[in-house]
Amino acid sequence: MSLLDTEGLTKEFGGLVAVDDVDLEIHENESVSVIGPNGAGKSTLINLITRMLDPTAGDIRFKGESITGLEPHDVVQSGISKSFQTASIFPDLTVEENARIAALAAEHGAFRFNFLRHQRRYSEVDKLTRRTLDSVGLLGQREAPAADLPYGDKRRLEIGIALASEPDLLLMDEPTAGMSPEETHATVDLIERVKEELGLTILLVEHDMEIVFNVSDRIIVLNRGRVITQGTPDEVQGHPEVQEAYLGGVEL
Amino acid sequence: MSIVSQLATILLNGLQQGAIYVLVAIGLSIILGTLKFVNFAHGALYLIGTYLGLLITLNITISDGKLAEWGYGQVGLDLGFLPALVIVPIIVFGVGLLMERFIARPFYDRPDTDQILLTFGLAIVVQEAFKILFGGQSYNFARPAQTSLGSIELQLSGPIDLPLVGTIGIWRLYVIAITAVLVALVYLLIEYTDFGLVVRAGTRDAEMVRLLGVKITRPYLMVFGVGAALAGIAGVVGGTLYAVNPNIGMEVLVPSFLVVVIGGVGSIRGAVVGGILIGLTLSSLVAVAPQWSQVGIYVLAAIILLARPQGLLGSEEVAP
Amino acid sequence: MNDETSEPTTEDGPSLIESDVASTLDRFGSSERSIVGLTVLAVAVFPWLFVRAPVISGLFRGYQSLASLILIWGIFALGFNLLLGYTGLLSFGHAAFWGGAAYAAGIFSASVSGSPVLMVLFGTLFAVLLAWILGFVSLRRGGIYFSILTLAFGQMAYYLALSPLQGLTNGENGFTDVDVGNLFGFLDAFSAFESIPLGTPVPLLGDWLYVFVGAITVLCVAAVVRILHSPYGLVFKAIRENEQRASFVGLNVWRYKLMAFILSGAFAGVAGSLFVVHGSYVPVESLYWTTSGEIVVMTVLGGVGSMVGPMLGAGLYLYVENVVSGDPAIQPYWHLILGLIFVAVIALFPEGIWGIVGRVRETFSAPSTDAEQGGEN
Amino acid sequence: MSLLSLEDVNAYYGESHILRDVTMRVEEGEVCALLGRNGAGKTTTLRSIAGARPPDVRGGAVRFRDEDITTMEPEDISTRGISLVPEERRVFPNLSVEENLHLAEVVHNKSNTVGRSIPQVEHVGMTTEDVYDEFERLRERQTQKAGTLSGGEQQMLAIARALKQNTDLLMLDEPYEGLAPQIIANVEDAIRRISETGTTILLVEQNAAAAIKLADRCYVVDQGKIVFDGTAAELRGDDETRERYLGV
Amino acid sequence: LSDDGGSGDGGGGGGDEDYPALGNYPVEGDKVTFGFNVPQSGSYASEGKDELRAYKLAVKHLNNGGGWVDSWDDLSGDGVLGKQVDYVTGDTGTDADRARKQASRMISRDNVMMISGGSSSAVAIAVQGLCQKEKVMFMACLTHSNDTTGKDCARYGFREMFNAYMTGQALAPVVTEEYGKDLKFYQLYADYSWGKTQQASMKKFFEEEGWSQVKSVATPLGTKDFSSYLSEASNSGADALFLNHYGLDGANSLKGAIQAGLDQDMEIVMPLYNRPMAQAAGGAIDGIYGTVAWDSQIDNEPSNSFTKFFGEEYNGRVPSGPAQLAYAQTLQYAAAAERAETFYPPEVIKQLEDYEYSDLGMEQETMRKCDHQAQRAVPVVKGLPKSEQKSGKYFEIVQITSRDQLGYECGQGPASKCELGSYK
Ligand SMILES: Nc1ncnc2c1ncn2[C@@H]1O[C@H](COP(=O)(O)OP(=O)(O)OP(=O)(O)O)[C@@H](O)[C@H]1O
Ligand SMILES: Nc1ncnc2c1ncn2[C@@H]1O[C@H](COP(=O)(O)OP(=O)(O)OP(=O)(O)O)[C@@H](O)[C@H]1O
Ligand SMILES: [Mg+2]
Ligand SMILES: [Mg+2]
Repeated sequence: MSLLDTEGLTKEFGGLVAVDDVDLEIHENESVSVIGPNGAGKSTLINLITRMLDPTAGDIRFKGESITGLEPHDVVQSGISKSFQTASIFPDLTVEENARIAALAAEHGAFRFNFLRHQRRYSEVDKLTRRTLDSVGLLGQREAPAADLPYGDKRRLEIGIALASEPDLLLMDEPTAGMSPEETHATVDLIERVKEELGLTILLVEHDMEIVFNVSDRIIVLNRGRVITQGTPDEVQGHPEVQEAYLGGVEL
Repeated sequence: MSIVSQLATILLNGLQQGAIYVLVAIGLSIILGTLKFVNFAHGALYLIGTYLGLLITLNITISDGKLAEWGYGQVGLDLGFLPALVIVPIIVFGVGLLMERFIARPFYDRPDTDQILLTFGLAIVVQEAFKILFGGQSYNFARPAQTSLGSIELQLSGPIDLPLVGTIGIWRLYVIAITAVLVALVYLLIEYTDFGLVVRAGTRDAEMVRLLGVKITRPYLMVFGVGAALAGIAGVVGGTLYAVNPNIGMEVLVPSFLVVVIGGVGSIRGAVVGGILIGLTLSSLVAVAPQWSQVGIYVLAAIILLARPQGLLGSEEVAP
Repeated sequence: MNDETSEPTTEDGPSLIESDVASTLDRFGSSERSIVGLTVLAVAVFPWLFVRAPVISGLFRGYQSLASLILIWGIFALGFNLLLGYTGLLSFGHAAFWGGAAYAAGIFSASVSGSPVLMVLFGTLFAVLLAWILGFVSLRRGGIYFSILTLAFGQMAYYLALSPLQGLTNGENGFTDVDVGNLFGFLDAFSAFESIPLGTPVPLLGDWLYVFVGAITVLCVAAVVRILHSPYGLVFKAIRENEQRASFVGLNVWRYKLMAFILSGAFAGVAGSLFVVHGSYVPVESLYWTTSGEIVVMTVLGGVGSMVGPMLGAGLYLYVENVVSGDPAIQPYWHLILGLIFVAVIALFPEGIWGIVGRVRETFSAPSTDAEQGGEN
Repeated sequence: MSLLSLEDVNAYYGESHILRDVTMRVEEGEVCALLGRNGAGKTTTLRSIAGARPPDVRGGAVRFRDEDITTMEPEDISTRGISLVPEERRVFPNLSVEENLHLAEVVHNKSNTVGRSIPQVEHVGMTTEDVYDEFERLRERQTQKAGTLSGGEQQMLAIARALKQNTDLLMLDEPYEGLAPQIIANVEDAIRRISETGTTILLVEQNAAAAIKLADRCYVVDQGKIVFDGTAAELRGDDETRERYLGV
Repeated sequence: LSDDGGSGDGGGGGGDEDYPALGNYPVEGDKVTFGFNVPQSGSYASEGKDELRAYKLAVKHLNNGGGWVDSWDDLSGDGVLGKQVDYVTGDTGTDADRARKQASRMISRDNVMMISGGSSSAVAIAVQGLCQKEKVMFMACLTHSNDTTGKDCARYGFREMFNAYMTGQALAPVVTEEYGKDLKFYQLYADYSWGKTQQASMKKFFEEEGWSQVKSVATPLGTKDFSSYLSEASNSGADALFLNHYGLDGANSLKGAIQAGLDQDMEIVMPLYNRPMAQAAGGAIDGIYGTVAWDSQIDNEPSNSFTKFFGEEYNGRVPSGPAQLAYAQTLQYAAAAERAETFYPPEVIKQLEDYEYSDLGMEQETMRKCDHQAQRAVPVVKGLPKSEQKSGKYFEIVQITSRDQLGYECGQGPASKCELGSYK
């Protein structure tokens, strides 16, 4: 069954139609990539799903339920989480606390009236925290303040936070931007591994074709807000419009 | 009296009361909107402006306060009012420059709360300093009835009879006029010059502006200076309307902040609208429910913020 | 809130949790107990040292009613710090809760019951309500706007009490009809205590009022420590650090902020009510912005983000205001001096007096300070 | 003489020593590439040249046209004809695209009301029109606030802004980041054309292949040290270096 | 929370033992301490400091003779009841909260037997309440609100100053005499108990004189800009405007009225004056009627001598009304203690209640038992033009309305709300 699907999703900014009547369907345990020229509407699409932006028209359904009415934190609660482009973490908290926050939210929901209960009463939160840190390989540095981590590890922690909130669907907007080829590979491996371990569904936005064609089961091509085509990597790559509008004759 | 003339009166009083707040608020607003610096000491600039104006205009007797004990029981230049109106803004402008250089600049990249705390502390220090020097009591800042500006004779105080409104202090009309002119000037400066552009850019990324070859420090100084000068003039103008004492700084600050928030931070037009709204609320409540006139402005603010958190003319984008 | 805090704190959990996580949490637990223990001790010896101890009290030139007042403001500062120190929200309107609770408790004593306990409960309740309303409006805007709005609505409360509501508050003259009854006078269960008037002196502690205030102080400290060790403690810090991210891990940031505001309002309420029990009079100035200013100064001087700092700040401030300022040589200048010190602290030692102490302590004894650290940051 | 030269430059962030005795030359009119992996010190090098602080440069000298600019203020360095396309775009989010571009020339137009020191630059920057021709996308978005531009559009704007400046040395820090493949192609062309007008270019990249396409000469930096110095052709031939320091 | 004398000194040494310990009684050692609680900062600082001078002078005279002490037979000029008089001071900052804190320090640390002070009704009422609770005497200085000896009266508090009610009574005859019969008047009043009662008594007594009220409007405290209120007033068609404002409000409203030219076609009356107000309003008070606590220009023996020796003590300074009150109240307490032959408060109180005296320069007076309000004469004054004002001289005395034209019966007017509370 489909995990996420949008119907006639549209976002206008003043005159500009950034996302134009988009219908997409994402199935469980699928890795889907969205590609397209700059300004095609990819990030806007992501922001619509996370409810950072209100759609002008159309509907977004997650697990069959419409989420267009929800607050961003409710969306996360329902199982969609986003890993930010520039490492967005809690610098003065320790690595462990960074993960713990997300775990807490996952276990306790958006808000709870428990200000007089000791943290130690929530063992499941600790378990989740440790498991996440383990899977992103930061368990070793858990006492260290997040600010002191090197850039690469920060990015990994960032993804860790996203995972600790136990998502079913993980959205990633250019996760490898500004990474060297090595780092990029490391990250891609990480993503693939956690996908296996946690049975995640992934929606990826990326300009690096190498990654896109490696990780995705399916690719959706956006241009000027519209879906011009979608299909397997090979289908898409061959597609003339894609060549002209996006790849600009770049070979892989 | 007819309902029309009553409305006219309310309008006029409202505008005049709003005017003072507008002058203070615009200073606050441009400093907050462009430099992203929260200046709780802005009231102190108003305070300084008032006392300077008082001392330049008149020669006062100090009945209490250290100055008296130190044998300066009689201070003031007694130059008359117009000189004060010219000299004060210049001096306070200078004070503003110093403030930017030595208070604000070191704090630009500190958290907002630190800025607030610092300037709040500064406000207290200034207020107490004045208390110690001039005593806590109020002084009477009286304008001469006439002054001659070159050949023209200016009627500064005393009542005049207006159609509809009836008798009001002529000075109140001047207040409105002065404010209007100043607001226009500042608006042009900020909105229509490279100067404004550079400052707005600098607040988001000063280093990048410098990498583009612009000496950012001077525009910063300017903004702060201009904001201060406005507060200074407001001080002179307001001082002549009300009794003068060390608390007026804080008293004027709170409503002015409301004006800023109601109008929308960084928006000069917003400050004007906010100021007039508050003025009118005050004057019209007096007519219908005097008891609530003080409370009214806060209720107004609450309502507006519930409806439009970013303020009437504020853009979402300015929000922190 | 008293009964809630007294719920058992220990837990059979650790077996479930991996050992080292447990150890970190044990550190929390132990620090929690040790902090409360230390507080009890401090509260117990303070009045003696301050008022009666042979030589020392002579130096302090302290007196009983000030001792109680210091604890009362300490509670206020403690709650304020919960907001400023841990959630990073700077309110300039806490006078509304302090004063509001004071009026509520005062009017309650005059019209319903003079039982101190009930007065405190009622006052606190009122403060919580007020905090909920003001928070709802002020928290629409973050950062500086929050400070400005709280300042404004604080002033609104003042003008309300001054004029439109003077039928209740007795306006400018302050509420004079306060009528504080006997401690526990209201509970049959405690009928044995029925006859304990608040004035009677108790050796060492001075008087029952102090015992009463002291007990509540300890409860408040315990409550704050617990809050900091509860999920809220972490969430507050997270919000302070990176609000947007906090909401994108699925936390309802706005409601947590509101809770932080209400909680700190509640402590202000407790303190405000005690202030009336202490003085059996409500000055209208208790709603004026200067009161909000004072609590800000106390907390920041003492050192935000720690348990001891704010209380220390409160103590020092009141001491200067009531004892030091009595000296005619200092009297005209003390406000100015305090202002200068405040500015200096902000500019040079943002971590406040206690922060400086902490630094010194760390340089001498590196690791041993854990226990308190747990509670402090 | 070379246009820009670094001699034994040592740069620090606080106490951490980042650049160690970096020595390099950039000749008039050439395209010079500076390569290295994450955290190697590329950005630090550019910031040290541009006078941005941190890092603070202790020891060593940066010379531009034989003038020592090591300790100069960024604005003075900029007006001497060095411009930078920084990492992470750094466009002004609260200004419109137009205003962002206008800022690039504020310092040059005589009637401006801001502090300015007189520029001494040979190569005059593009006009706004030229820039819009380079990036059609930007023309469409002229009045939009830069903060709301898409990632790629912001990158274009950052480059465009630098192209508009009158500059003799154009430094680009990972200019392709977040750009779609066919835009990358455009940017490459643009860089070529600019260098043909005689403007000197210093290009920072992580992707060796991309850099080698344009560069005449290459430097490779690793852990703050220059570990390779030679022509693009030489680097292309030197698989060992590429393996070790660029991970490709 | 009485720390009954710091609990270290319970029942110990010195003093007469014929009475049980109460409040700070018995007095320890050979000194008796008074507490002087006056504004030394804030808007009334100048007034407060003048009071302080008077207090210090009073203490000096009590210990070494001089001034009125020599002419009062009750007083020895060698301390009180054989104990030298010592004093502590506090700064109220005209802030009821601060005032109380200071007072409670004086009581529980410095063991004062009597506190005197005031300068605003809020402060006086707050401190008086505390004193009642702590069983320490309070000799009110400047406080004009009816409540001080009405709703908030206290067994331990005594007021020499007259109140709002009496002001109306004193003014009405004089003002109506001056401006003629059956005028229409418009009132603005500060919206709190003092303003209200002031406004009420003006209405009562001016209407008795045949004037009629057009309208009476409350202005919230701390109003800075009265222009809106004033334009309402000026358009109301009234012939007279009563500004029932005090202190800063008074200065602002009066100034506003003059600037708007209201004085040109309306008669303005300012019920209660004080010096800071006159200074703040400057020339605006010219020719405007009001009342004051006391003025150095009052010409009778006690007044003249007070002006004289105050001036001698403080190089030529002219004492203000509050100064005279401060001096008088301190001596009153001392004399009462001497008559009672003990500091035991209930006995001192009994000596003051219904005490008849005539040595304060306010003609024959009675400190009434039922509400502790002095029945006394009230000076009516008129503001001087700026040109004739000089430091210490702002008004001219129009007349001194004697007490038999003033006041109200026990159980009537403000007194009806007064419950004095217990002696012990
Ligand atoms: N708040 C806004 N107001 C106006 N226009 C906007 C706003 N946000 C985005 N846009 C426009 O919508 C279009 C789509 O933006 P979006 O960020 O989705 O592009 P994108 O596909 O992510 O591009 P890139 O690959 O460069 O990140 C862009 O042209 C952008 O300028
Ligand atoms: N502001 C800073 N404070 C402290 N250390 C820093 C700072 N900026 C960079 N560093 C450190 O300096 C070293 C070099 O950083 P630099 O940004 O120059 O690398 P880079 O070559 O630009 O890497 P990238 O390709 O990721 O941009 C890195 O180890 C980095 O951690
Ligand atoms: Mg994007
Ligand atoms: Mg870099």
